[in-house]
Amino acid sequence: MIETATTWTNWVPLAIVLSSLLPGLFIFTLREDQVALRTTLNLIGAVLKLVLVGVMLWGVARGMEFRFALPFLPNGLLILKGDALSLQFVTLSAVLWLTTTLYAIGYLEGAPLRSRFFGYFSLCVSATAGLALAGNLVTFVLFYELLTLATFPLVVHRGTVEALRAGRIYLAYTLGGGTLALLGAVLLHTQGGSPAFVPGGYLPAAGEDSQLILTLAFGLLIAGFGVKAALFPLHGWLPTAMVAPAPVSALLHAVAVVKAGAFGIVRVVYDVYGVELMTAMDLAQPLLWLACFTILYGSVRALFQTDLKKRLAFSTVSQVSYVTLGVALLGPIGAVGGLVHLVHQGLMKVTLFYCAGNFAETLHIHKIREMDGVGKRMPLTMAAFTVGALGMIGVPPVAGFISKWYLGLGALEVGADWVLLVLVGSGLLNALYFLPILYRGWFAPPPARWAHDEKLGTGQPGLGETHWMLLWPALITASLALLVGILAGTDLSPLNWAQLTVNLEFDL
Amino acid sequence: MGMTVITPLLYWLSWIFLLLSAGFFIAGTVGMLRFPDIYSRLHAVTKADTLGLGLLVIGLSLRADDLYSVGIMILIWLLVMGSGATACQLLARYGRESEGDTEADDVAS
Amino acid sequence: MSLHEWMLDGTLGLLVLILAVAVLHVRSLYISIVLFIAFGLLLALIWARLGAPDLALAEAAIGAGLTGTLLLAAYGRVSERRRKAEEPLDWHAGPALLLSLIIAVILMRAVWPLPDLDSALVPAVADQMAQSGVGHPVTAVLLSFRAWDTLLELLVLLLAFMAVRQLLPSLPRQPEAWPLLQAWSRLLAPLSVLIGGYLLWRGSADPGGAFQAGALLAAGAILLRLTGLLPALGWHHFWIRALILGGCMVFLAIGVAGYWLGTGFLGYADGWAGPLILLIEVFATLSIATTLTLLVIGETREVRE
Amino acid sequence: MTAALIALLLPLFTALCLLLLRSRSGVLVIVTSLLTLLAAAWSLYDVTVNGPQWLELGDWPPPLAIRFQLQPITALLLVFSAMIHLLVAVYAAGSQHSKTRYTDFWPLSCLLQGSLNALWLSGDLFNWYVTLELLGLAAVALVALSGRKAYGPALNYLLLSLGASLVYLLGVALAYGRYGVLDISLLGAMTEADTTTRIAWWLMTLGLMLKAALWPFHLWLPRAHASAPTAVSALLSALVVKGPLFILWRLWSEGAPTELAVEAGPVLAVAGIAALILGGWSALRTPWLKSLVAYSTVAQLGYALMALGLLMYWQLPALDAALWLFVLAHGLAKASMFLAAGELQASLGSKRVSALRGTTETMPVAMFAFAVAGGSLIGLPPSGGFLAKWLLLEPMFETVNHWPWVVGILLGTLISAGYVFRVVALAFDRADPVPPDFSPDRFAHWLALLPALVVWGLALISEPLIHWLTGVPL
Amino acid sequence: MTQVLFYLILGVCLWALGLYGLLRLKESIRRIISVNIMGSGVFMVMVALAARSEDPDPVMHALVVTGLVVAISATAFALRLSVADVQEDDQ
Repeated sequence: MIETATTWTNWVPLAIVLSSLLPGLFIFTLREDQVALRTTLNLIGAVLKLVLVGVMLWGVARGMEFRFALPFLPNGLLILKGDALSLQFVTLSAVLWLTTTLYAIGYLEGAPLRSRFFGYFSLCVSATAGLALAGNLVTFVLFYELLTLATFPLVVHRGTVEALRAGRIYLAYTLGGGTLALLGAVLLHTQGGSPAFVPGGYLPAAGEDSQLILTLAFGLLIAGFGVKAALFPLHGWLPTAMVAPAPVSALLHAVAVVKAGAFGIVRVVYDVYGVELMTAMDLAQPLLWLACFTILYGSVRALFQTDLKKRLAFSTVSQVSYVTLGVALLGPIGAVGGLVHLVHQGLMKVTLFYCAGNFAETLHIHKIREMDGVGKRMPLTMAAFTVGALGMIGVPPVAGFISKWYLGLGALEVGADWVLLVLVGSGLLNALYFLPILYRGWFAPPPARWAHDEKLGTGQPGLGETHWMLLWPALITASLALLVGILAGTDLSPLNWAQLTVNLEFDL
Repeated sequence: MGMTVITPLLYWLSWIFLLLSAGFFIAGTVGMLRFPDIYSRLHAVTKADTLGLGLLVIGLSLRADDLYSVGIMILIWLLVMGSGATACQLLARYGRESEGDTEADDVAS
Repeated sequence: MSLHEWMLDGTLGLLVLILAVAVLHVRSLYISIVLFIAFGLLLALIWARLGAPDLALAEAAIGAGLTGTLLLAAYGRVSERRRKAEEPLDWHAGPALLLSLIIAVILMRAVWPLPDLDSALVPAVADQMAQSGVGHPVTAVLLSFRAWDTLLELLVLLLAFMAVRQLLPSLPRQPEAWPLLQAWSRLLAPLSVLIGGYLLWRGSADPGGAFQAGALLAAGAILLRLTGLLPALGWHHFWIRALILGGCMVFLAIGVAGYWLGTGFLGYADGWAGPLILLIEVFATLSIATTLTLLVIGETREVRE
Repeated sequence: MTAALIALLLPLFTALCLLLLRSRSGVLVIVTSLLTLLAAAWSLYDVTVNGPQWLELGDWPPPLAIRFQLQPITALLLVFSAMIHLLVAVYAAGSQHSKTRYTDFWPLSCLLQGSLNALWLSGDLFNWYVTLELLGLAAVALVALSGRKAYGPALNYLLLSLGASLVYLLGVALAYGRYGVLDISLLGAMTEADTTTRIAWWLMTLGLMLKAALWPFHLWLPRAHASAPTAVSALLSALVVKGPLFILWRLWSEGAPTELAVEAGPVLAVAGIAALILGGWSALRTPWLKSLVAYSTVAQLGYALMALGLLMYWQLPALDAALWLFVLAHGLAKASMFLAAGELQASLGSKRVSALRGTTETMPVAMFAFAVAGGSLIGLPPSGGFLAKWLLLEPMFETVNHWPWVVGILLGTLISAGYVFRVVALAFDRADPVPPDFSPDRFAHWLALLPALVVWGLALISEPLIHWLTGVPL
Repeated sequence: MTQVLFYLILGVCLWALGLYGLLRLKESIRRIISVNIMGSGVFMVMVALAARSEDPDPVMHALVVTGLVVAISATAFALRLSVADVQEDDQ
């Protein structure tokens, strides 16, 4: 069954996936009132996963090989492998899962059906971890579809009519996408089986007859993953899925779903087709145009949103396309920009959602016009929100600036100058829809008395402005975003890690 | 048995009987179709057909090569006669009851 | 084919076809049932004409006799309202008629080349007859060569009976039997047992066998039961259950014993074929007789608990 | 071969003993079906070790005798039907809501399993006719168990099934008339494509399609399955409709000449796609829960029919694995779905799908079973359904001009996703959940979940499974 | 046009008639009768096939006997089912 001598390194990837799956399944069986047990289980799972990821980081740096394989389909194995690219994504999801779990515990205090919520929550994260560690296209599609199944109950968690409508739309998009991705995977499988991902792509050179099939497969895969990466025509589900509770939208937008789509596109471009084949068949051009159009379209739509979470949703639509943009440039520097943005956007966007959740929970603020003078009442949350927002716009020293900088350089290096214009334009648009919020938050006069003030913490501005479990995650991720920006040069930063991966991809 | 020796005579004799039996069968059927009520029809069917069958048995036994099959045919004839009579009685009784005759005279008490 | 053979076959065939069409198209249900019984009897004649005495026996006993009784019994229970609202097949059912005509023509084309072909099984049966332990080829096929079919068929009969057990047939008013009928049935019953036994015994050498004998015995039993001479045969009596299940059980036991002794599943040891087949036939006949009787006239008390 | 024979005869003996002793104890049936499962597993091991085996009944030479044939696929089907029968027997004995406890369900279900095992093993055309009759009668008797409301649909099912058997029998008669042999493998060597053979094969195919409720002849299935008791509809959907499909496969892959098979392939494949789409469409629109599940059977059989059609059209034995994986995965998933649906319907006391609002709160396990089984029907990885769909898709991509079949599968997947998630989404609705009438039966819910989990685990044992189905080691 | 062919065609016609009746009729007892007619059609085809060789083919006869028993049991069940279906309406 499992070939080669099974050293402990073979079991680590499986352990990472199981570290959130097993607690999740156990949590399903817990009764509602077993809060302490559930919280400890959640936290143990999160910390364990973080430790295992640390071990793998340390191991890969030492050059050890982490590979777990299981026979699944005729010459299509189920492979979980820890390579440079997957580690970036799995580290991000491990860190953010810890903070989001903390946040969700605080957010859902006293809410019904928490066992079910946390059960599906951990299933969703194990699907993301599996997706990140997937060693070949078959495993990737498998975890891609499992992710859909795990996130659907979260989106419809509240059970209201709009939640169900959003759930149905979400399903229609993601199941359709999943089937397209499956068809693409089968198409490629018939070409040469499903060998493991190889930096630089494993597909043979495009012969005459297989030209059509490879392009068709590329189109199917990009369409399939594009649904979750919210590329232009397929992004419809993202704004409607805002009906879900805050931790879910944070999870969806920053940690799991959207990143899965973008990561899928990165895998397909780099590890399935490889840069030479892409340039030979010049598949990247349409992808580049689509990414640019989505960036602009997302920002423009965000402008017109009055609801805070809807605006953040459309900003995600545009931000994720940066990753696709970086990848589609096919240049090494652009690739670094795209990969590193994968991490940066995750940190910044999750901070923004935490803060939006805090505002909604403590002061019942949903609309942007209700945010006048919130800085006075909740200064720390507003500060975190500002860091996230500035990062989004691309203001140094927050992380966002670095990825945009590298994307710009990448565009110049490849000679696609018009992409620079798009980047600048989108930066402007980001400013147009984030700055008014910041202005309202800090400088607008606060209302005489807040309509509803839940007084979760001590009710006084400062460390007790809201429930500590809601405040601290926002602060942690905001500071992380700042640290990553400032310490970009050191070798521990995601930028360096992205550079390392790209060196492998382009074998510089 | 001696039957096969004088076949031409018996052969023609059996033809006569067979034709007679066919005639009686046809008479019975015509009677059943034409007669007005159930009793006369029953009468026609049972009487004519049993006689026709008897003649048929005689005709065939003249041709039969051994006594064994003649014996079987006679047993069949007896059986048909018995069941024909019983069936005729039953149908007549059913006819009488469905007409709603009041005095059920000869029913066993 | 000589002329007079043509006349016989022609009349038989035409009669059967006309009867079949009449059965489907006549207005009243009662007349269509009666015509169907006549159709069954004519079929028996045709089987005899085509050189299949076993089938003629079976068709007359089972096809015309028992099916006719079942139909009349069902007709008797069908409520007045249903009988009034009979609507025959309307003649002008254009498209469906056309479709079945087309199907018939297609099938005729398929059937056309068949008469001058022959079957590989006929010589195979001939040269295997010696070991089959039975004289009559049809019985040999039924109980030696294709014994598994016969066993499954006994199971089908048993299954039909078990299925009928689930339904709740009502209790029709049992008419008080008329003395002359009782006298006649007292005469007929032993006769049917005698002829049934004869058919069963001769089955190994001449046309006859378990099914025909079983049907005859069932007819005798039904007559006795209807005229009240036989008490209700309840399913709760162990011997009734033993009788009904006996056929299948013995057959299976002998089959398994054959496999265990090494002569193959449902195979008989060389010396033992004749007596074993007779044993199976006896039990099968009793089982078929009881099952058919209870199928035709079994009432709620008898059929269920 | 002995093990397969034990697996065949054990249920028959149990049924006879149950009737003789007039006992209605479920435990006896559960024990014997467990033994049958062990015997079937042993026969599977036996056939994997020393290859296919034949058993001439009564040791008569081949053209005369009926031959039992034990192939890996037959042994696998023996195991599959024994497993489903064991599961349904345990459900019928254990569940509070099962109405079949004090009826003849026990001997009838044993007879059903016996006749199905006889069908898997046999290779003789007329023997298949008798086993089909046995199967049909047992199925109708089981449907009629649930009282008066089932008599109408049961009678309609019986009459159509009898008609179909006679259509099949005429085909057999023509085939026998033309070739003089009844054994399918002997026929395979002799058949050549002339009008009589073509008509005979098409008659047999039409008869079997009606009995297997394949697309154009499926109208009797929803009414019969919806009115049957839960345990029975699970048995019917998972097992009974598969018997005729097995014969259809043997007829066309073994018996028919290649020209005939290539000519008939596309017709069956198109019927498969039509079944997928139309069956799915009526499942989407029906208001009743059980007829939704029944229509989904019609739709899922479309997949198998399509696999069969393409198998014949491209003469590609690799598609056998796809066909039989669909059948196995559908059987397990449908058994779990029907048990779950039956439990939901019995606890909520209403037949309608709209009554399922909020069941994820009131009956989470039953709804989870329904959703997981639905997942396999859609073909989400890593379920058995996904594996089968993958194997079906693979040969389709050899050349680009096979794209219509791929579009068919795509539509089929989306529609099946439609009717499964129609129910699942409803279950998450917490606006005004319908409270269950009385305490839901925990044991039956977990039992319904079991086959669903098995079908999802099917993919993990895919290597031996595919080896058994195609005989080629992975 | 030999005797066998004549009966083969007759059998096919009966079969088609029975099928036509089964699909067209609505009243259950008539549908059961048409199924029986269809069955006798098939049996006639089989018996005619058996009569091709001078001593008739025993396998076919055995099959028809089996078919007859199957037909009678199915008819008995169908009739009881149709009666039970109707009767319950009245009470």
